[in-house]
Parts: sequence; structure tokens; C-alpha cells
Amino acid sequence: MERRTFIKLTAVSGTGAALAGCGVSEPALIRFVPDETPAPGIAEWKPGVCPLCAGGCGLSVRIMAADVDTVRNGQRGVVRRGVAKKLEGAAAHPVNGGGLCARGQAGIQLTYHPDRLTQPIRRVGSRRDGQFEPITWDQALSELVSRLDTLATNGQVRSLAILTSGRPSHRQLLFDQFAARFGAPAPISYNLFDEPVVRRANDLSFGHDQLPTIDLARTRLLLSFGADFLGTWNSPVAQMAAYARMRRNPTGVRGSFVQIESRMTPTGASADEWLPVPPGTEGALALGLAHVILKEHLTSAPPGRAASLIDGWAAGLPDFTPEKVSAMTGVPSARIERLARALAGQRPAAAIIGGPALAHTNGLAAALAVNALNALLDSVDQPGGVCFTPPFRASVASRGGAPLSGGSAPPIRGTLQTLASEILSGRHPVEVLLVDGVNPVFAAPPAWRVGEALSRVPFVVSFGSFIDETAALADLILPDHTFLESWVDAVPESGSLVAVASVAPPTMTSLFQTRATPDVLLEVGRMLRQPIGLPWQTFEAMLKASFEALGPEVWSAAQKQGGWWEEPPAVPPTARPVSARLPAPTRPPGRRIAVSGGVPSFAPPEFDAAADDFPFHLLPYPSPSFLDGSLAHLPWLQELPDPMTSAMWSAWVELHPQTAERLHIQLGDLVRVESHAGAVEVPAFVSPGIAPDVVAMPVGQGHVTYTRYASGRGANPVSLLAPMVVSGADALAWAATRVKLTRVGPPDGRLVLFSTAGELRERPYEGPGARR
Amino acid sequence: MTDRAELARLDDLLRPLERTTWRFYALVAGLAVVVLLGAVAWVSQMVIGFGTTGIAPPIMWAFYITNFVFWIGISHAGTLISAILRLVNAGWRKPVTRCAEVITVFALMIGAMFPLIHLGRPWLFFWLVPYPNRRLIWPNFRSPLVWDFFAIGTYLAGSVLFLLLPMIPDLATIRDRTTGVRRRIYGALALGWRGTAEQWARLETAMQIMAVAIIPVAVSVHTIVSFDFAMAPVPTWHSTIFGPYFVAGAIFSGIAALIVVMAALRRSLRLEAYLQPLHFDHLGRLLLLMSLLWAYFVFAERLTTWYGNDSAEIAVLMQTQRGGFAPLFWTMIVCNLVVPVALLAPRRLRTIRGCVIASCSVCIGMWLERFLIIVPALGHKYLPYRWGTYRPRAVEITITVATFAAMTLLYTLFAKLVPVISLWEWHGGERLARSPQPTAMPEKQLTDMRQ
Amino acid sequence: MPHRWGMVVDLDRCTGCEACVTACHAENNIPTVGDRQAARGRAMHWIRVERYFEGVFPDVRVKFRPVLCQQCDAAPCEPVCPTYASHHTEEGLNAQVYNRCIGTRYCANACPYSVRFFNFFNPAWETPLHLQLNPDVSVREGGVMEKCTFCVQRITAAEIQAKAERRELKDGAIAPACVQSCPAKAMVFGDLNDPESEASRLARSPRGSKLLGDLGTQPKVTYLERQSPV
Amino acid sequence: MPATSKVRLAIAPWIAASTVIGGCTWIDDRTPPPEPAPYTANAAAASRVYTSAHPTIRAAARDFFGIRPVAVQPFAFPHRTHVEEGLTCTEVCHASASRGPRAGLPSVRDCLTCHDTIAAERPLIQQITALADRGFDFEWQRVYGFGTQAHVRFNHAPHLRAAVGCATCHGEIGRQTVAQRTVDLNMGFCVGCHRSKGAPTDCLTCHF
Repeated sequence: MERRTFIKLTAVSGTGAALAGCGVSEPALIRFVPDETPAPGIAEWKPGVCPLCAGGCGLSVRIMAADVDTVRNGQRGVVRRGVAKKLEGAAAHPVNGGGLCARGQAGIQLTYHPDRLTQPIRRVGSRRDGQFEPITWDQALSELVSRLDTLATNGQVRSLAILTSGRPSHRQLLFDQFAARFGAPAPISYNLFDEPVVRRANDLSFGHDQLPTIDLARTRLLLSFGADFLGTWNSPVAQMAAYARMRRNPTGVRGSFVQIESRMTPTGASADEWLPVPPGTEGALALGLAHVILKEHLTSAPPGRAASLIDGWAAGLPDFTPEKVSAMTGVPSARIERLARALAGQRPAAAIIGGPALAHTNGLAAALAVNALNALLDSVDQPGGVCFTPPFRASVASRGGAPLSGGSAPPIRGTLQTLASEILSGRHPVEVLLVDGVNPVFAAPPAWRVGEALSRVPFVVSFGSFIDETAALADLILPDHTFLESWVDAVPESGSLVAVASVAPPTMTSLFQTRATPDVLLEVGRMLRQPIGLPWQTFEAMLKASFEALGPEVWSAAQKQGGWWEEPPAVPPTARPVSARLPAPTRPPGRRIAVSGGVPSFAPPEFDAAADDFPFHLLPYPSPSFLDGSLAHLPWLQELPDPMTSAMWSAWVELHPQTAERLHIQLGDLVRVESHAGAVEVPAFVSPGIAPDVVAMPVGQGHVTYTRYASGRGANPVSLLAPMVVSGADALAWAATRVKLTRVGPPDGRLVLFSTAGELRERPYEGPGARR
Repeated sequence: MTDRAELARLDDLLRPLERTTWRFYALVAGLAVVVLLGAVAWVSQMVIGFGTTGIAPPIMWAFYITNFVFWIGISHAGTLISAILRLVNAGWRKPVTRCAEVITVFALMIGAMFPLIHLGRPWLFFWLVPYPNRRLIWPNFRSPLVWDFFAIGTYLAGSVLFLLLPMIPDLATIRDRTTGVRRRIYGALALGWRGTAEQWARLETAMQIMAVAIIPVAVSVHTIVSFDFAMAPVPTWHSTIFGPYFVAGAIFSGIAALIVVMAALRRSLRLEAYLQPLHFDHLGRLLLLMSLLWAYFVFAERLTTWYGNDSAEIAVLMQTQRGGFAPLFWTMIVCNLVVPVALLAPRRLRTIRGCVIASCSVCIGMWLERFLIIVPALGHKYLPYRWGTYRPRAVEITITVATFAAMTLLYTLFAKLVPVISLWEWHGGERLARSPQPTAMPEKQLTDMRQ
Repeated sequence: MPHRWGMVVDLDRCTGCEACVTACHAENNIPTVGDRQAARGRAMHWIRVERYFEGVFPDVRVKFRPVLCQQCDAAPCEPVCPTYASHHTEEGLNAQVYNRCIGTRYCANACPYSVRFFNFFNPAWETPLHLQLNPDVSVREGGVMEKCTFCVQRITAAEIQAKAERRELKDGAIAPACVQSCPAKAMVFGDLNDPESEASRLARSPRGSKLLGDLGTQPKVTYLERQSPV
Repeated sequence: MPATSKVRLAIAPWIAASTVIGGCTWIDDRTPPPEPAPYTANAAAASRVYTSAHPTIRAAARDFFGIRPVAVQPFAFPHRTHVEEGLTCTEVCHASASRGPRAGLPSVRDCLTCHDTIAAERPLIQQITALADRGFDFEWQRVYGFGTQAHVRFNHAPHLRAAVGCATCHGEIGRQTVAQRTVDLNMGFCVGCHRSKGAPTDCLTCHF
């Protein structure tokens, strides 16, 4: 039934469960004796950890008493207990320092989601018609265990595959060790907007296989090549906090930054200078800037390894004179020179690269170019420059104290693409697949045929709390506690200048018959015919072991403050290496250069199709509300207006006014976006902030099944992506697809705007773009 | 004049009261159904929620307030016509007055309902009324809505009196002609009228006082209605011209409504002999005058807005003149200016038919005018990010239509129970047919009339 | 001297991330209305981030501006309300008294900032989403107007606490949900009657301006304009 | 015929006008209804919704006229006995009243903190113990308290700190066995007291 209608009905004959403190009498109901006795009306704050992205922000969770519907030995009734009411940023946490993004705050709705799985379910009937039946935990666990036992007895241990989000944490470590001890290949992680290219580049240039942490607070001039660092990229909350300090700098100097991209992100909107360049030419611009600095001898930085990776650096980059770069990028050479001089003149200055700039065939080369530029500006590991969060050494790691993140060397993992192709080709038969916290069926390009591959796997187990496209293919779903109901941890690889590991105990008892996945994993390990002997009874024990190794009282302190971190170094304004006092890179640098051939030098980007039949670049970007779509089921985020378009509950395609005029497309018109890989129909949003030859679509909507709020809503641009690869790093080049547009029809109400008139200008009847 | 003529006229005017055709029942039944539908719509709106209407931010007032202003405007027919004409003692008014006053009363009753209908929680309307309560709170006397409450209350009371006073002798006449229960009812209503010289004298004085008193009330009422808008800092609302502008518009639509009603009565009740082309001609001239006056106000208001070139106000101006509301705006101009002038300025077009067509178009035009004052301005306030538009839904349309049905129904029932043309005032009315003296009329028209 | 609560929004820091919007929903029991109602412009966001484009490609700039109730000293919404549901408190807040509101929606028309929101239906939460509702804040019903309260429940709680501990309220002791959540610390809340409070200090900044100040509504929210690079 | 012509005359133009307006401001805002998820995890939740609406129109009417449901308690708690024993209201049973906004109603656990020893042999107490053993708690009905739509956010603690005795608002419950509503907590009652004590009488003091 349509949501609004039954709300109307309830208004008439509804089930007005009375709010605490109301006089409306309720039919007498059963009340159970509470396990805990929270004082009514008095709030209690407990620490938490936000698991929604890799940022690993610390939370402060507001707990208050409430009457909760529950079932005890078959009887429905209510019980008073403490439940989470609000999530706020933990003030002392080194990553987010009190702030919390919209997504993190909406995370509380994961726990209270009406479509959340309340107990284990097992698929009945065939895959894809997605019918499930509830079962008990005993049944569920014994089924999983028996499957694993069969593998063990048949010596097929390598045909157990595990898919995880791959975010550095003890949870991930547990999966790794489970796989290792069972004899299975290392868990494969997939995340559409993860930045393997940056990690690779940083590894090559600086020996840090991790995302960078920009010391924005002290930067005076920042060059951002496509990195939406105030919105969705890397560790947004940490970067916004630092950005705020940069804007109101203690030294009194207001730092400024230039955003280089082809579609204006919210970050671009906050930039002092917005510099659009054609997709895939960011690297050229970086090298052009380096050229000028080198030619004019504006800096005297020693050429580090980063520089040595760039062809023709020693010769002063002859192929990247301002004129040549201007020809490639369309940026006037005068402007290039001005920027270069500004960079060299205003120290500390830094450059970062991320997002679409890396999602081209030449992404790695571009990243290396930017790294070289930073090296040239002597802004690596310097105040106000590009730094790296020191590693957190988890003593519990199998290879004795290998760091969890930050220059870590996790076991060489396969990729989702190879896994899928191997399953389909039968080269690597996967008998059992465990999926935790990822939805590759939704977020992988169609050419990889992930869905098909998964349905070839005889037994798929999901630990998700919701039925998304991947879980719908599962044979068994073992719903996890939410992060408020269980032990949760995160070891951010970036966002902090000091080593940090967030950890928090459960803030409330679980609402439903769910179980914490790490504990389930440990229990399964014990129940196997040959137990795989993970040394911990519970996940809590594992965390305890890990943190106690840091010192006697660390564990109790960490539980209270929501994590462990070093004291921030008191840095005097004088330039000295921020991470000088930090351990050197964990491996001999460049160890893995050999792994996948040589270092690519900058080449013009390649695209999947020719410009004449597919005239537009497709730019899929992480939705500010849903990231890669994993949060599309939260009503608050669905109704959160998109910052640039004010759209709610919708997907759309952004295009330039001239493009729209040429194709006779107006705001809200239905448009068919077609690539080699597929086609979708979405409403159009005409935006001045995008290049005429680029169309942009937010990723996040277009779920086939993902609860009542996201199912069948909008379209998914990932289904248009061609399987282009970033050369030198086996990562998906998700911005290298070309598309064509055709107008399908008039607005049909799919585009829901909060600014209902779709007004773009503050004075619509004056100035450029006036309607008069 | 002879008794026979007198009696014949009485029979004429009382025929509708004494004889009832099937058409009457059919009409009443039909109208009652429509009114009932309106009631159902309102109840559903209360039970399901106000959201069943098309009203949505930023446009919080639309159809209901449009109807409110429109009906209050219509109500100006009665007082202005009868009161002013009474004071200047224009003889030709006499068959017209009661029709007009009845419109006033009913239009007010209907108009006054809309502020209630448009409430989010109508069952709490009594918080608008000042009365000592245990909450120790009074209404906010700074709010124009509270002013409305008093103004409309006064006006309603006044115009009811104004209608009832001159009805007393007629009720007495009916009492004398009927028997049984009817006789008792009309007798009660006649308040023991015996027609003594003293009573006549008192009635005359009372009418004079009422006539003088009611005019300022009428003017103030619509001024205050206009304050509902003028007091809010909404682009194009916050204007000093609104008071007179609204009053003029009210009289304008009032006259139009009166002409429509008179024509309807004339045909349905066979009153050709009483409501004569002369009356339509006079009212037609009045309508023409008001049309020009209205046009002047509109011109003045829009010119200043355009010349002032305030970005917020310009936005509203553009919306009405060229934007989404342009079709409505130009329809309004045609209905309120082009049609009336075309039909009423040339004398030979100023026939009954011509007047009626013009009046209908004015009624439509004036409704649109109220709509166009309210909606585009609300839809385009200062911050373009929150601009929006409005689309009515079934509930509003049903209730709107129902109120027009209600008006017709009330009028039909009234005409069934009381002669719509004052019996006793006709004495004067007839004199005019005998001597051209009080009104200078061409001989030809007089002769038409006599036939 | 009574407090006079005010806010300062630094547009040089605001990144349009809308953390404040979600924070407001979480704190103040603001319902989600669903796609159909939202399509009719009935979505409720007590605080919103307005976005305006300036210039044409490639020289485009965007202006973000968080707009919430400006808590005007001369508020147009107050005199028009016939029942005092919208009225001025001693601490200078524009109170919206839900139980006194009869739903004339006159205040919403009068408000130049369009920050008042009307409950067109009884708000509803699919269970168990309602477990998140904040017991310190009313759950409004259909037919009443609502708007930003500067998180009066937090103000009251802090004042009661201070009174209980027999101490003065410290500056910065109170943070409405939006201010607390802002990752960029772009918003500052405080007592404008205390010349030393950070809020009043920033409000005196030369960058400061009031939204639609020329209307004479005397807002208590000050916007610090964006700066251009040195 | 005149009748029908009258109808036409009167109504036709208005229908016309309505349709014109309807047509002109028409914007198609239909949203395609989302496909339901193939498996609704939480059938109970899927069908239920929490709303501030009155459950029924009758309930709404009763609330409008201030007719309160008579509280029928699951257990005849003798307030009098306990108060005469020298137990104060906020000691155990309504402890949170002195710390926060809500007084709270005691759970059976609170009863047993004393009664597992005191008077444990009395039949009534044994009833309670039995109830607790079966894992059930009292579903107390509120005697005082305000309607949802009164939007009163009353806070006990400051009143207690201001030495406003419980009896002021709750009557002499200490003399009653089962609590009865003896004081009519209308707004005049509150405002009167606030005025007399010089407490703030601003709407926002209580309503938010």
C-alpha cells in the first residue's frame, strides 16, 4: 500500500500508540520486567563508532528510556529499556572532533528501520524470486557449519570465498584470519568509490599504501584535482573540520583552495577558484604546473622518488609546457603560470587528487604526477601538506603486529572482477560465499556479470540486516546487530595526524533476534568439525587483546572515550615533519612495484566509445546522501535535499544549459541515457555547473530491492559503466564511459525538488541567465 | 391607483409563495445534493487531514481565501445599492432593494464560513472569540483575522436588520392573506405590525438610520478584508492602495451578482413587469462605471510595482503578466474590462441580455482577480529557493462549487417564503411609471415599459 | 538581564553538507513526509541549505546559505496570529505554541523567509522508527504549524541545570542540534545580550549581514559573508 | 425551464472558472509507486505506524471535551500504607522525579527491592512476587499527566527544588490507597501558581 494512504487511514482509525507522558489510554497490554532500569526522561551519553564509511568517526550516542515492543517466550508485550535517540560526533575524537555528517547522523535509522531483518532467514524456491522463510539461529548456524565441513572434508577449502567491505578494522582482520585459518583465499573487498589508485600511487611515490591526510588546517593554498574532500571523498568530516580551521586560520591567514573538475561538486562550490578541465586531463595540468615551477626554479626541493617516477622530469617536463597543456586542458597558459607561481609562492601549499580524476585509464599516472608536484612543493609529511596517518599496530594480527592500516600489507587480495570471471569460467569453483557489508550486484559494472556469477555459487550467505540486490541472491541470511547494538571498531587509515583506533561497546541491547557477525564467525569457527582455533571466545575478547597490548589501562580508557589515539603533537608553526616522530614505512618502499609491471607515464585518457556516436562523458558521482548506494534505504537521507539540485527521493542526470537547449530538454524532462553497456531513463536537471560535453548522474538510487524506501526508485548509473581499467592499477575506471542522450518525454513527477520551482538564481530576473 | 390593480399586483408577487411547481422541488433537490457534496468534502478534509487540499508551501492560502474575499465582495451588492439609493431616494431602486439585501445576507453567511473551512483545526475556531477562559488567554487583537471576525460580525448583524425591517409590513400582508399555521408563523415574524401611521413613521426613521449606519460598516468590512493581505510583508500585498482597491472590486462584483440574480428572478418568477429594462439599464451604467474604476486601480497598482522595480515584486509581476499565471491574468482583464465596456458602453447593446452576459463575465473575472492577488504573490516571496506553484484538488473545487449551489439554494428558498419584491415599497415604484419626473427617461423607453 | 539568544552563520565555512538538516530532524521529531508529499513541496526541513548559482560556465560560483527561523525581533509572523500561537518570549525567541495553533497558516504567509512548516497530515513513523523520537520535544499533530525553536528544549534544560547548580550559564554551554553537528563549525550560538559571548563578538564582524535585513524584521541570525582569497 | 436555466446561469460559470484555474496551474506530479521489496522483513512493523493522531474520532471528541479515561490499575497499590510507613514519594518509587522531568512509575523490581524481605509473606506481596517470577511487570495506568495535544513538557525536578510539594498537584495521595485524580491540572491552575510564585508564565516555559 502506498505509504501516505495508510498514514491517512491511521489518522482515522490508526494504531496511535501513545507517546510516553500522554493521557490517551491504551488497551491494557502485557509488560515484561525490564532487564535494565534506566531512569525515565534522563539522557545518558555513550561512545560509539560510525561504520558507514571508511572515515571511522567517533560517536556520542544519546540513550534514553523507552517502551519497546518485544516478544518473550512467544508473548507480545512491551518492556522498558534504554534506546539510542541521537548520534552526535564525539568531541574529543581526533578524526571528527564533535562534528558528524548527515549520513552518520542518519545511521541511527539502521537500527529502527521497519524493514530490518529480525531473525535468520533461509531462501525457499529458486533464486531471484527472493522468497525467504524465517528459521532459528541453531538451524542457520548448523546449516552453514555443515556446508563448511563438507568443504573441509572434500579438501575444497579454497572454494570458500568471502566478500567484505575491506575497511581496516578488527572485524576485517577477523574475516582475514577466518579465511587464512580455514585455508580459503583472502577475503575480497569491493567498494565502487574506494581509492585503490591513490593507495597504489602513494605506495609507489612515498611508500605509504594508504589514503593521504591533508593537514588542511595549516595549508595556505590547496589544489584539489577532482577530490570532493568536503563531501564524500576520503574522510569528509575530518577534512571539513580542518577546512574550517583553514578558513579561520589561527595565524590569521585565510587559506584558499582551487578545485579542478568538470562537474561542480559541493566542494567546488566552496572553492575560491573553480577550474573546469576536460575529463582525464588533470594529470597533464599537474605536470604543466610542475613544468613552470621547475623552469622558473621556484622551489629548491630535492627530487625525491616521487619525481623519479615521472618520465622527463629531469629534463624539466618538455612535453608539458603551458602552451601544450593549455591545448590539452583548455586552461589559458597564463592561468597555468599564475597558479604555478601561487603554489610555489604561498607555502605551505599542497595538491590532492581523487574521485573522477583517478577513474580514467590514465588515473594512476595523474596521481603520480600530483604526488611529484607535492614532492616538488616539499609538502609531503610537512605541516600544511600531505601527511599519512601513522599505523595502528594490532598485536592480534596473525603476522605478529602487522599494522591494520596505514602502510599495511594486507594479504594480496584478488579483485571482484577476477572472482566473478573465474566463477563464470569455472576456473575457480566457489562452493560457499560469505558476503559482509557489500552489495556488488548493485555497485559493479554489468560487464563483470557479478549477479550471474553469484547465482552460480551453490551456497551464498549474507550477514546483512536488509535485503539488497546481493542478499536477495543469498541462500541464508544471518542478520547482524547494528553498530549500536554490538561491539564496533574502526581503524581509520586517514583523517588523523595521530595514530587512532576507534572502538565502542554496545550502546543498547539488540531489538530483534539478530547476532553480531564477528561473534557468529567465531562460533562457526568453534562448531566446525576441525575447529579453526581462533584464539578468542568473543569479538570483545579479540578487541580487548588487541588494545591491552598497547598498555595496561588503554582498554578501559578506550571503552570510555570510544577509542585509543596518541596525543596530538603540539606543532609549532615552524615547518618540521609532522610524522617525523612516527615509524618509517613498514616495508622497504617499492616492494610491490614489481608486482604489476612498470609505472605508467601520463597518456591521454581512453574512453569506451567514440565521441561521434556517444557524444557525452558520463560522470557518475557518489551521492552526498547515499555514497555508493549503501544508504539509500534511510528515509532521512532519501528526504535530504541534494546540496546542488535540492532533489529528494529521486535520481537525475545533470547537464549543461546549452546541451539541454540543443536537445530541447527542460528541467524534469525524462531523458534516456544510453551507453554501450546499457540505458536508463531519468529526469533531467539543467545545471550551470557542468561542462557542456559532460553529463553527471549520482550513484545511489535505482535499487531493485532495498527496503520500502529505496526499491524501484530512480536509476543506477553503474549499470551504464563500461569495464574500463586504470592502467597500472587493476581498478575500475568508472569515469571513462561515454553516453548519448535522447529526450523521452515531459516531466512525470519523478524528479522531486525541495526547491519546487527549481530556481537556480537568487535574482532570476536580473543578470546572466535572467528569465525576463 | 385602484384596489384591483393593487390586488392584481399582490397576486402577482405572492404567486411563488402560494403555488409550488415541480421545478421548484427539482431545483431544491439538485442544489441540496451539491451542497451536501460540499459538506462531505469538508468533513473528509477534517478527518483525513488538510493535506487533501492542493495547498502546499509556500502558498498557504488559495481557493478558500479566494472564495472568502469573493463572497464578501459579492455581499456589497445589497447595502451599497439599497442604502445609497435609499439615501439619495432614487425612486427606481424600489423593486431592486430587497433582491440586493438578500444577496448581502446570504453572501456574507457563505463568505464567513471560509475562514473556518480553511483552518487546520476548525474545531478550535472559538479561540478567535474573546471570552473569559481558564487558560487566562485572549485572542490577539493585533491580528487582522480577529478584526475580520468583528467586522464581518457587525456587518452581518447590520445587514440582517437592514433586510428584516422593511420586510415587516410585507410579512403582515402575507399574514393577513394566509390561514392556519402559516398565519401564525408569519404573524410571529410580523411582530404585530398593524400599519398604523406611528409604525410607518418609526419604520421610515429606522430605515434612514440603518441606511446611514450600514454604509461605513460596508466600506470598513472590505477594507479590513484587504488588510488581511496588506498587513503581511508579502511582495505586492504590502500596499496602501488595497483598501479602496478591494472596496471598488467588491462593489463591482456585487453589482454584477445583483444583475445576474435579478435576471434569474425575472425569468423564473415572471417578474417582467416589475424588474424592467430600466433597472438593468441603470445597473448596467453603474457596472460600466465600476469596471472603469477597477481598471484604473489595477493599472495604478501594477504601474507602481513595475516602476518601483523591486526585485521581489517584479518576480510576482512577471509571473502574472508573462509566467505561469499569464493566461489567468489576461482572462481576468478580458472579463473585467473588455467585455463590460464592449457590452455596456454602446447604448443599444446595454439590453438585459447584454447586462447579464457582462455581469457573468465580471463575476468570473473578479473571482480570478482575488485568486491572482493571493496565489502568485505567495508563490514568489523573497527567497527564490522556496518559490512554488499551486494546483487545486477535488476538495477545494467541490467546496467552491457547493458554496455557489448553497447561495442559489438559499435564494430559492427565500423567494419561496418571502416576496423578493417589497410589496409596500412598490407604491413609489409605480409612481415612476406614471410621471417621468423623478428620472429623466426618453419617452420611447417609458412606452416600452408600459406595455 | 534576560538572555537574548542569537546565532551567527559563517558562510565562509559552510560547505553545504547538510549535516545540520539531519541533526534537526533527529533532535526535533520532524517527520519525513514521503515522496508524494515531498513532490508537492510539503517536505519539512526547519533548517535548509539554499543554493544559488552565480555566473555562467566556466565562471560559475555557488552560494550556500543555511536558512532557519531567523527569530526576528520584529517578526511578521507574530502580530498576524489570531491566537498568540506565534509569539515573542522574554528571551527573544519566536515561540510556536503547537497546542494554541488553529492552523490559519497566516504566519507562514507573513514569514519572508518561508521557514514555517505546516502539518498537512498527522505525522507518522513506520514502527519501530518511532523509538528514535526525542521525548524532550513534542510530536506535533496534523493541522498545526511548526518551525525552528533554536532547540528550546536544550536551552531550557541548560538553564534548569545551571539554576540547580546555582551558577551562571557559560557561553557556549548551549548548542542547538544544527550548531553542535556542524563538521565545519560554521555556526555559533550564544547570548547577544552578553557582549563578550562569541556569538555577539562575531555578529559585530564587518562581514556580518542580516538576511533580507531591509525588511526591518531585525533577525537574530547573522550571516558572515564569504571572503575572497588574499 | 426557468428553473434549469437558473441553474445554468448560476453554476455553469463557476464550474468553468474552476476548470480554467485547475487547468492552468496543472503540473503532473504523479510519482510511480516503488516496487515492494520481495521480502518484507518485519511484517508487524510493515503494517503498523506510529502517529500522533487520536486512535479514533471518538477518542478525539473525548479529548476535545476533556473527558479522561478512568485509570484502572492492574494492582490496588495502597499509597496510604507506604506513606504512613514513612516512605517518601521520591525515595524509591518515583525516584527520577527529583532528578529529571519524569517521575516514572515503579517497576515490580522496585517493589521487590524492599518486599523480598519486608512483609514477604502477605498474600498481596506474594502475588507480586509471583508476577515478577513469571517475568511480568505492572502496566500502570496514568492518573495525572497531560494529553498529547496539550504539548506540555512538564519537568518535575525544578518544581521539587522550588519546594512545591507533591500534594500541590497530585492531591493528598498519601491519604488514598489507589491514586485518584483529585486536582484538575488545567492551564489556569499552573499559570495561577506560577504567577503567585513569580515563576515565568511564558508559553515556552511549558509548551515546546
